[in-house]
Amino acid sequence: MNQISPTIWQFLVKWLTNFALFPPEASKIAPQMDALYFFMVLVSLIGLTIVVLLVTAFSILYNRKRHPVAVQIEGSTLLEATWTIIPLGLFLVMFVWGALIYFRVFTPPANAMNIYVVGKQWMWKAEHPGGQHEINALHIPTGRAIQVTLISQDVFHSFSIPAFRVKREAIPGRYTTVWFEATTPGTYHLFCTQYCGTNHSQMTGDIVVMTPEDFRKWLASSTSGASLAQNGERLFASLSCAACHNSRPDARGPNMVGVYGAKLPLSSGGTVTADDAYLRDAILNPSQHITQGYAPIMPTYQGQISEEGVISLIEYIKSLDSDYRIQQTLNTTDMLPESEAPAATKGPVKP
Amino acid sequence: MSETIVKLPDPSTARIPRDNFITRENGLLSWLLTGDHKRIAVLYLISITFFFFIGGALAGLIRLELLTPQSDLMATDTYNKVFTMHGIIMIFFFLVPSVPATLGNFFIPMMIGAKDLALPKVNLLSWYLYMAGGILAIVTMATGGVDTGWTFTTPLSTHYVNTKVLTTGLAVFIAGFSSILTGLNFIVTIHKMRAPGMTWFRLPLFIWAHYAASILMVLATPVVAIAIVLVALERTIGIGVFDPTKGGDPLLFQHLFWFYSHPAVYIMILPGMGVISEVISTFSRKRVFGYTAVAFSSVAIAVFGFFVWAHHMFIMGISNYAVLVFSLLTMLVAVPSAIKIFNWTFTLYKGSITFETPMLYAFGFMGLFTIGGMTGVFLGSSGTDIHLTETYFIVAHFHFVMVGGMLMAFLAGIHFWWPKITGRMYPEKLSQLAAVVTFIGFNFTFFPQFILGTLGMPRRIASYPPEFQVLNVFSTAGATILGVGYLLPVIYLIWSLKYGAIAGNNPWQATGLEWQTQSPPLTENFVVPPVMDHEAYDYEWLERQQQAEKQTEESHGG
Amino acid sequence: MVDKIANASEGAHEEHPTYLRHHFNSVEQQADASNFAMWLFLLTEVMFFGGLFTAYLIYRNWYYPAFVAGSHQLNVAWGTTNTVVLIFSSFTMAMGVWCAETRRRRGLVLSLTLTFLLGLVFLGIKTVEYREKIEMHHVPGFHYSLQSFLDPESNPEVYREYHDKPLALDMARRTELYFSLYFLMTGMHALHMMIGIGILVFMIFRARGGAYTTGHVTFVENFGLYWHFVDIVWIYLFALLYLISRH
Amino acid sequence: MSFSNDHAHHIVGPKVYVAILLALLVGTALTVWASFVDLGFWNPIIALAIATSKATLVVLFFMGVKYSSKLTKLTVFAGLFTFLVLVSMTLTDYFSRAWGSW
Repeated sequence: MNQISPTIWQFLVKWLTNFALFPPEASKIAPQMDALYFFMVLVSLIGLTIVVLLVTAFSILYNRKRHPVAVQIEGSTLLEATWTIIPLGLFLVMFVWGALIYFRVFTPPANAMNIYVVGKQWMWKAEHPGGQHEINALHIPTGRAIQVTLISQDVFHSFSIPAFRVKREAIPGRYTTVWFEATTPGTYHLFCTQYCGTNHSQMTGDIVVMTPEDFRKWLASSTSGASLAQNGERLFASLSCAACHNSRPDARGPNMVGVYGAKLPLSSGGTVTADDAYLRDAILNPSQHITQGYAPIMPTYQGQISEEGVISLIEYIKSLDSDYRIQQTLNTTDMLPESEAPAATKGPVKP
Repeated sequence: MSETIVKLPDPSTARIPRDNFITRENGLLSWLLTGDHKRIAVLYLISITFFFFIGGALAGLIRLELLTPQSDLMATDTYNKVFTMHGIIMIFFFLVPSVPATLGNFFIPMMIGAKDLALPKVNLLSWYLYMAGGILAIVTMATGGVDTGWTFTTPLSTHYVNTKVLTTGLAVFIAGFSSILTGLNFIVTIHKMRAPGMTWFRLPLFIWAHYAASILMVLATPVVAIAIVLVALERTIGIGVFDPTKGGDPLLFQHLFWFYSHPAVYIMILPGMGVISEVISTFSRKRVFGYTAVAFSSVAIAVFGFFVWAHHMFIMGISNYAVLVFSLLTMLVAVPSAIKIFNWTFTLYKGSITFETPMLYAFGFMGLFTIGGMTGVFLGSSGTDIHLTETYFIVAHFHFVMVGGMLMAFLAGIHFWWPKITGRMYPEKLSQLAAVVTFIGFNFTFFPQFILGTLGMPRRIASYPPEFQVLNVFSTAGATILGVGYLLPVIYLIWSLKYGAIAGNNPWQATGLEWQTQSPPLTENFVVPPVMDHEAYDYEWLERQQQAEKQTEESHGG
Repeated sequence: MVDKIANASEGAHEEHPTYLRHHFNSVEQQADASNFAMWLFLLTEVMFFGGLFTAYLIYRNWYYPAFVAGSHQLNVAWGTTNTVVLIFSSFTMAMGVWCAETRRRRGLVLSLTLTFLLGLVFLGIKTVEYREKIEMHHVPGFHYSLQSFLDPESNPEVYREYHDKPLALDMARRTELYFSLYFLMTGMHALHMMIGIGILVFMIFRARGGAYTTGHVTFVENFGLYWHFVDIVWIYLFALLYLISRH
Repeated sequence: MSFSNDHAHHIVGPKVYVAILLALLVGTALTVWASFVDLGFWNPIIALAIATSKATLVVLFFMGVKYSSKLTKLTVFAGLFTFLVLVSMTLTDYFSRAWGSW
């Protein structure tokens, strides 16, 4: 033992104590994913063992010394069929099993708490519904389904939490979602796994999983004062959205109350579910999905609102369950000073 | 294990034939303007080795940087350039042309009994294109490099980096054309230049594999060419096709890119599989088990290979329905590879096996490719792909397939045909050592990366959380062993050019037509144009042939 | 209609013609091989254009109004003329191949010259069309102007015909994608035309010296394949870019 | 001796070429005319159908595939097939994206 250099010894000790074959299972989906993973490892090991054993056995039995003259064998349809059908069957099992898990990871439950995460070179910005804002960190409670709605401001990023076994690309110009339910409190790695430029390596963060109680405390202590919906309301007013989107009989745009999650008839025929992605598109590329009964007069807000702004607006629209709040913003719009007025009357680009 | 099938001519009287493709003409120009497929293959071999060692040196830098958790050896943007150039050089300038352009170029005409490839000038042109692309890539690297990753992902490559995307793209574009021309040439040759009696099912499996790979080269490469053209135009004048702010879809680039780059994986591995079929048959003295199954599995891989590209994009925002379709098709393409592995295994059954270096590499290939292929299924299954993709798991997976598979096959092929190409044997003991060292080094390097990937370590990062260090140290240590394993052959193969034993026509007692002529071959390949009158891998025919030769010799002597 | 050439009537088989390269056994093998190679090359061309067609189909589906409005800016009369020109050039090229096969030197030179001239006419018309686009600022990336789409009446010629409604700003911006693809696809096509015309010049000179009328017609045949392929690409471009959004 | 031989190298005569030329011209006229008639959903389909039949004529006669070997026919088919794989499989993704998630 003494002959081994202390550095190597330390190294080995460190290795043996920290050795892990897979990351901690800290979400509900993790054990399910691991079950499939270990099934595949098992199948691979069996397959590999069969090949290695056969090769070794044949090498011993039929090496030239023992078996100087080869017996010519053309092949065997039965064997060919065996090693076509058995692997195919196993692969199909893996396909179905994998598809089921894929289905689960990307189908959030209806009651999930939604957190927005915006990726940009080179940081993650998380927006909690209550207005809590985090950079390269995400605090979440255990025992609650969390849906993360992702978007990127620039290039592709990938939101990866190995301990939860989830990963989703953050795409420029489009929302993607992933959900998970954390089970074990602790701090876990958050990585950007899609190469995104110079400081890709530094685009990491911490996922802090807390008990629901701690989480409530954390929420209270790190609030920025206004919730996302409140920020959205402010934006709704300052962009004069209510000039058209109100409940007056002569309103030029559809009313926003209760819009979220509703099926909207489109002027081009067909319907669309007003989800986050639709609302975002309706703000930035309004002419692509015109609600039936309205003229395509809404101007685009592309380049005028940041991704966070869009998120706030969506949260605001989500929160609208009565007309009262819209009326409020309408009143504030009416009371705005003259300088802000043109924005309100800008309306259509050219009738 | 001392048993060997090697039969060398009597060293006291043996000599290299005076007239062969190397000695026929002299001077640099006779090489640079040659139309001879064998000379072009040698040119390719030299240039490919050069690019391999550049790519290898870059890999060494990557491993050194990853020795410690911090980004301390080089700045992160340097690191990004290093891994980008490692990928580009290894894929476009080593793996894609490696076996086809060297061994394929040399042996396809010989195996089918032709004098040359159908289009010798095009063949030479494709080497020049390859060199032009390669030199452009190296110059780009020397004058600033590029840091997009070899995948050129938009919009990163179009709007967010200011390194030399255009020249690198041009280099890849040119190399792509070289690859198209090589594939086209092979297809025409295999269709039109076969010797009398050489029917499709008498072709060596090496030819089948190259045929399948060539189809992929011809049909898939143009799509990446247009994708690169679009990236270049997007970058220069902003056409908006891949730009989300202009309504373009950045994922479209990935569709076009992977439409080539997934089949490219098969372009790389299929010729390697062809080599393994030849080697395993020769060193177990047996016809390949299930010849037709192996032949058709090559074609099946080529055809299915076109249907699976989007499995690189499962979590990137393609539709979930598309994920299901592509995941299912991916499972189907895994089957032909399994068929091949089992057929090779059963070729050994009741064979008469010897363990020369090519056979050791072939065994290495089978083990490593099985692991590489199986881990591919992990990534093809949409569920586990979520966790494993974009991590070191995927790095380990494709290195098992590309380095463990393709490179092993390349080395097996180089050793197997070295006596034919040069007329001299390589030193057997040393090369067996090199094969074992390569195998051990390889496993040390890349196996820990599977665990790293499962633990979640992202790919393409210069710094990582400290708990990943131990496995990274293992990997780097293994890489040094692997480096030794790769340097050894270069040394002893060059040594053997002068000092190796004279090989004679057919040192391995192999059945391919290429072995029935002198080594190194004549410029015309055969003195008398061969007629194929037996099946491939017919060792009984070979024996009869040799006995007949012996008798004529004896009768002449008597 | 279809002549089958009997081999007996055409000279002796024993002598190898000078154009038979050493590694081929026979002239047929050589001709077959190069013909097959040409077809394979055309496959790569198909896939090359395939990427562009895919992009076009996707974006047309996404931004239908923008693509309709963009298409209205193209001049169908020019497009139709060009289609007819190209069809005629394909015909003259086919005649050229026939002349070569039946060893009519003057006919070959005439056909090739006509093909060459028709090719030039095509490019000339294309230039006129491009110039129109440049004047209208419809070239993506170079002071691209949305005016014709935000205010269709500003371009009375087009407006008279189609009475386009103005597009909303966000959709109008997507017309840039239409024109990107328009220039990419027609540009790639024109590039192929230019390469073809270059080769035609070379061939006309050689044909005057009787190069292709001695039996070695592979080069003319292969070039014919290339030229017809370029014609086919245009037939589809014409339908996709000019026609399908007309009504 | 040049062309000629076992698998009958056909030479297509001028009469066929003229007939094809006329057919192509008619096709062009037809497709331009059809494009100005409002057929709604059918417009692009008719335009592409006419374009395809024109292209088929060019391939079969001008390019001589009708008289060529099986190999050439197979080659043309392979190109068409891969082209369709590229277009249709890519469009699979784009069209099914509109169906929403699941």
